Amino acid sequence: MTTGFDAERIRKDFPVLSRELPGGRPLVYLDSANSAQKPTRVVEAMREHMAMHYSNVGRAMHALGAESTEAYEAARDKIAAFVGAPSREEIVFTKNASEALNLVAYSFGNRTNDDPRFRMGPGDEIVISEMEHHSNIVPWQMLAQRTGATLRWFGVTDEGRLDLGNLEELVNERTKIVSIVHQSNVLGTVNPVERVLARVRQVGALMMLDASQSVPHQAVDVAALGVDFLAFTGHKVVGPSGVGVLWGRGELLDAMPPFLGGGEMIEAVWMDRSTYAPAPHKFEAGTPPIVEAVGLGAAVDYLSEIGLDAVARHERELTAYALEALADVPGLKVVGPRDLDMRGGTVSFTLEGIHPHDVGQILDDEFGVAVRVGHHCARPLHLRFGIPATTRASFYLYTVPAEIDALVRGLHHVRKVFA
Amino acid sequence: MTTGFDAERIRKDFPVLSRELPGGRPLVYLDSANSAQKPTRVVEAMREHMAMHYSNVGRAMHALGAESTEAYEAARDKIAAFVGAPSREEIVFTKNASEALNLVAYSFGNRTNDDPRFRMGPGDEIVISEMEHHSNIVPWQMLAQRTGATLRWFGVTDEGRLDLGNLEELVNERTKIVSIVHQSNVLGTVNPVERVLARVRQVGALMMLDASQSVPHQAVDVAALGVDFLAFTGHKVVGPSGVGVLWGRGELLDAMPPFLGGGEMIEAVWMDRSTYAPAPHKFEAGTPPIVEAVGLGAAVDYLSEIGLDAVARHERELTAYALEALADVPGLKVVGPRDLDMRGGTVSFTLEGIHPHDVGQILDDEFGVAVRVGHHCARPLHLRFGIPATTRASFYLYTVPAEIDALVRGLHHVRKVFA
Amino acid sequence: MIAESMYQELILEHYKHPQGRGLRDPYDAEVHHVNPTCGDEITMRVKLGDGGKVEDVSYDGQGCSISQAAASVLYELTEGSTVDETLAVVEEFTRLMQSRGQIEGDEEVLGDAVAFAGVSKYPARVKCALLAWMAYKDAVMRSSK
Amino acid sequence: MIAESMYQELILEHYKHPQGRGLRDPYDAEVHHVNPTCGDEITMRVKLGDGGKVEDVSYDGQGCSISQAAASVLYELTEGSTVDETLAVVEEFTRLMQSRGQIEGDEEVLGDAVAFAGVSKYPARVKCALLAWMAYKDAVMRSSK
Ligand SMILES: Cc1ncc(COP(=O)(O)O)c(C=O)c1O
Ligand SMILES: Cc1ncc(COP(=O)(O)O)c(C=O)c1O
Repeated sequence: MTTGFDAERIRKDFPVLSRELPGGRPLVYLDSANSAQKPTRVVEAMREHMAMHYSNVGRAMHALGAESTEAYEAARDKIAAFVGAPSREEIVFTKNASEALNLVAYSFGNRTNDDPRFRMGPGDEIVISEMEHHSNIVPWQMLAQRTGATLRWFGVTDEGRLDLGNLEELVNERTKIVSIVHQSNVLGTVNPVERVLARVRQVGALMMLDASQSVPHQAVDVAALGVDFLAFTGHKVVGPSGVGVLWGRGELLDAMPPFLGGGEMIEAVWMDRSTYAPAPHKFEAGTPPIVEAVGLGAAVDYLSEIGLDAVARHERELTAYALEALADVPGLKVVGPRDLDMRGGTVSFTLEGIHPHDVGQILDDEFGVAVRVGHHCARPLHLRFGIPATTRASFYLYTVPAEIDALVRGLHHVRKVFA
Repeated sequence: MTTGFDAERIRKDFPVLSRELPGGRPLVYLDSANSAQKPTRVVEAMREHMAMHYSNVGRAMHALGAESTEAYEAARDKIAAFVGAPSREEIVFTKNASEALNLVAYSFGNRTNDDPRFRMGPGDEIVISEMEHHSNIVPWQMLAQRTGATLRWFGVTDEGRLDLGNLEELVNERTKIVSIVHQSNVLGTVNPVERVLARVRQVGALMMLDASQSVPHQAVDVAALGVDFLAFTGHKVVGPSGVGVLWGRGELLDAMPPFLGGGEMIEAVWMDRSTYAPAPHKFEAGTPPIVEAVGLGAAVDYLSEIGLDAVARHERELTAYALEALADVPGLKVVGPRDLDMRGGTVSFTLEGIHPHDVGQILDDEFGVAVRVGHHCARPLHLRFGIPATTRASFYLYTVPAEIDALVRGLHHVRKVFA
Repeated sequence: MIAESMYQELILEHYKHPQGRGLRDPYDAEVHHVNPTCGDEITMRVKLGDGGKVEDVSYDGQGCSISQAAASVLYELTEGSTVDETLAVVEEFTRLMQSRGQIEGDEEVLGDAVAFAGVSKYPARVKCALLAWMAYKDAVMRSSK
Repeated sequence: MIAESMYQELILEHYKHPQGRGLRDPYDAEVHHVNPTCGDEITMRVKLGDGGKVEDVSYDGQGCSISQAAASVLYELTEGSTVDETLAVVEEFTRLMQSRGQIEGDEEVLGDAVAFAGVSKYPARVKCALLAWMAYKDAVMRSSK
């Protein structure tokens, strides 16, 4: 199989991919949905900034301060362009996607804020889905508990699709916000944003997308999507850890109360009260992830040059190849869509009678194949399918078919061990 | 003047210090209280980890996952040892000091938690001081506004010391928490923790220290200090941006509600409820600042090898030298202690008739001297002294007396320009 | 080829043919332990007799070969022993598991459980091996005899 | 020696000898603007007359040489002008300030204010230069004549 995409050349940009693991094993990294590897360009951008141009941003007026501020704010420009944000002021740097989701959740039911869109109390409803990552479940559970609001959720069909059967009933006049995942980190399913959004607009609620697994793998344009908030995380888009992004509509960011208080998010402070800076700074308390934003900027530059459409095509071919190859492993059952329609390059499965932990351990120990095993921070989804855990293989721009072959070989061996 | 400390050798560890600024200016970096420069060791530890050992932590069971988890958790061990934490489980990685302060503030008045120590409502009092950084003011203001509690504060004396004149009245039976800065980022003042803490214990309140400016400059031992919470930030201890630390007493961390919800902070999740992991993970939602923690670990290793006591001695000599040299500049007035007793190497001042912005700009443009000008995120303190802004020079282990000479020369020139 | 040290034949045997599995009456205490990071679960019942004898340990659970085999090995070790004897074994087993591959474990004390020595090199799996053993310790504590 | 381009003699002159400073009556609108990042403040009053004339601009404030000199230069430019004329100057001045040193500014339109061209290279100082000018624009908007 050839994907018409020079993944071999791309692999050279990621030094770890040519590493040998202890015991002389090669590295077969099929865990990019967990976190992506970093190209040299990102690593070097950070190294260079830290070694030669570093200083705090915003508050410093000297030469290094100007260099650092310019690099940090230039990263904001790059991210804004990358996700099609109408304004750079709509890009808030957080520490990860989880903080972005919590930031929005904490905006509701704050008694110091009287914007009706962000009121939350008994009788109000929050809608998520059964296929959410814990980071898009727990913040809303905590919000419901703090405010007395009701948390509700979309079910998931046997095929691993969002169950929209009760859309009209579920999203109703009481709904304040709907927050769902754009692409599932377990099933690979890409959700039909448009259909849900149409209903959200009918009832006058807000809509947030957890795009942690879509922004790395397809061209995402927030304006075209039309939602109100979108979160993603740096480390999954070949960027560094320690940085995430919240995009929000400007008028909503303006209407929201601040979340974390501190330096840089204020306009003026007296002992007994403060006024706040306009977004995005209102939501960036304290020293931001400066070097990390610079790294993230380099990451989206890198991805943009290759082109997200090309990445998506490559992953689609890999997924087709993988679904076919895995179908040949006896006892293997894919959890999630088995066709390529509206799905990304993440394939989770069970192997009859063998616990995923044992699968993962043997794949790693004997073949250097790195997959993720467990519930992948989506325990409710696994409960839905009545399984405690799955084994997940996930692909990215640097994945090659030979790695899928190695996975399949490994799985055959695993079956032998436990026969 | 010689400090008996090989700062020249240390300077070689910081590549930026031998950089030439545009226009051929040398760099005279006197802005370490804002953010410290990074030694090669830190930069390289991060580069090496990102390029060759990176993966997500905790959840991954493969070889890279084990390497990354081990490096991340080893950083926790290093930080715990560095600040004398009785247990590594008491070290929570945050994104910066501001998040650590907000985390504690958000623990109060959460209606899902019924521990009486963290109840907060009308009639309850929070005590801070007039010399706090905005990051130790705004979170408490927001808490008071959310809960109806009262925010109160220690005054500051004309000499720039904490005014303990009304300690008994200010800290009383209604007080739930006292949160003050250990070393002021403007005045350089080191506060008498023991005296305040004794009163805090009498009334059964909790005490938090903002140690953002002390941990970089003196040996800090949380057990010896005896407080309940302590926050500091990575980028000021020659570590990277994007990581901070909250230390808290184990039993308090256990009693606190979670702050950010998401992956990694849970024990088990159902759609309608969750149970949470024990601290520190309870407070580390989502993918943590992995590479940043690794960098911070390298930073405290570096500082420990040099020795914080040696660093403190060096800074003390620099401060003595600076206070004397600055006294010769006509019209210059130091804001803060003019003696060396209980003060660190941060010297803020005004220059009669000349706005700090103009001072800073000319120092930078003509001499490459990087100082900070403005209110340094401590506007209330400046209001207290009736000044809108100051110029601040701050020293660190890599500062040499010649840099203070350059500052003084620069100040004489500034006076000439505005004569 | 590192795995061989972990998936010992004896562990695979216990996994494929677990001893004493299934919840039985009567019992003095029942506990349910979960390893939240991987979802492994165990329900364990303990029935103590006179003179500190362990009369029955019964369990049910789901999880990986390590966690399930560990329960089976534990069952065999408790058969016909006293509480004090078994707690000494639990202690030695815990020490072995937390050794990060640094110690071999005392076969005199551990018996078959020494086969888990290889697991201690894998921090992520140590909890699997300990799940049943910690549940047992907990259950014994709660059986106030 | 970069500073020379910023601290023009003319700017220093206006700073040392501000024109039109001090708040005066009568006025149609008064605004108070603050630059939160540096604490520079300005209070500005505007009195408009018939035919769109600017009758008086009075101000008081504190801040750096750039912000104070900018207010003084603004005062001079508004003397005897119409609202429309001055707003055109404000627009050109804003354009110059946001140019990051890329344009020189139209001296025909700007008059003395062209001396601030060097400031545009310093993003942190652009707000200082604009403070009084933005306050003026705001005050004019509020004087609904
Ligand atoms: C005394 C003090 N507290 C808190 C902070 C906030 O630290 P950070 O900006 O890293 O959150 C700082 C530094 O800016 C500080 O000097
Ligand atoms: C779908 C989804 N949402 C949210 C997250 C959380 O991202 P982070 O851990 O960077 O906060 C992840 C990744 O872990 C994810 O896959």
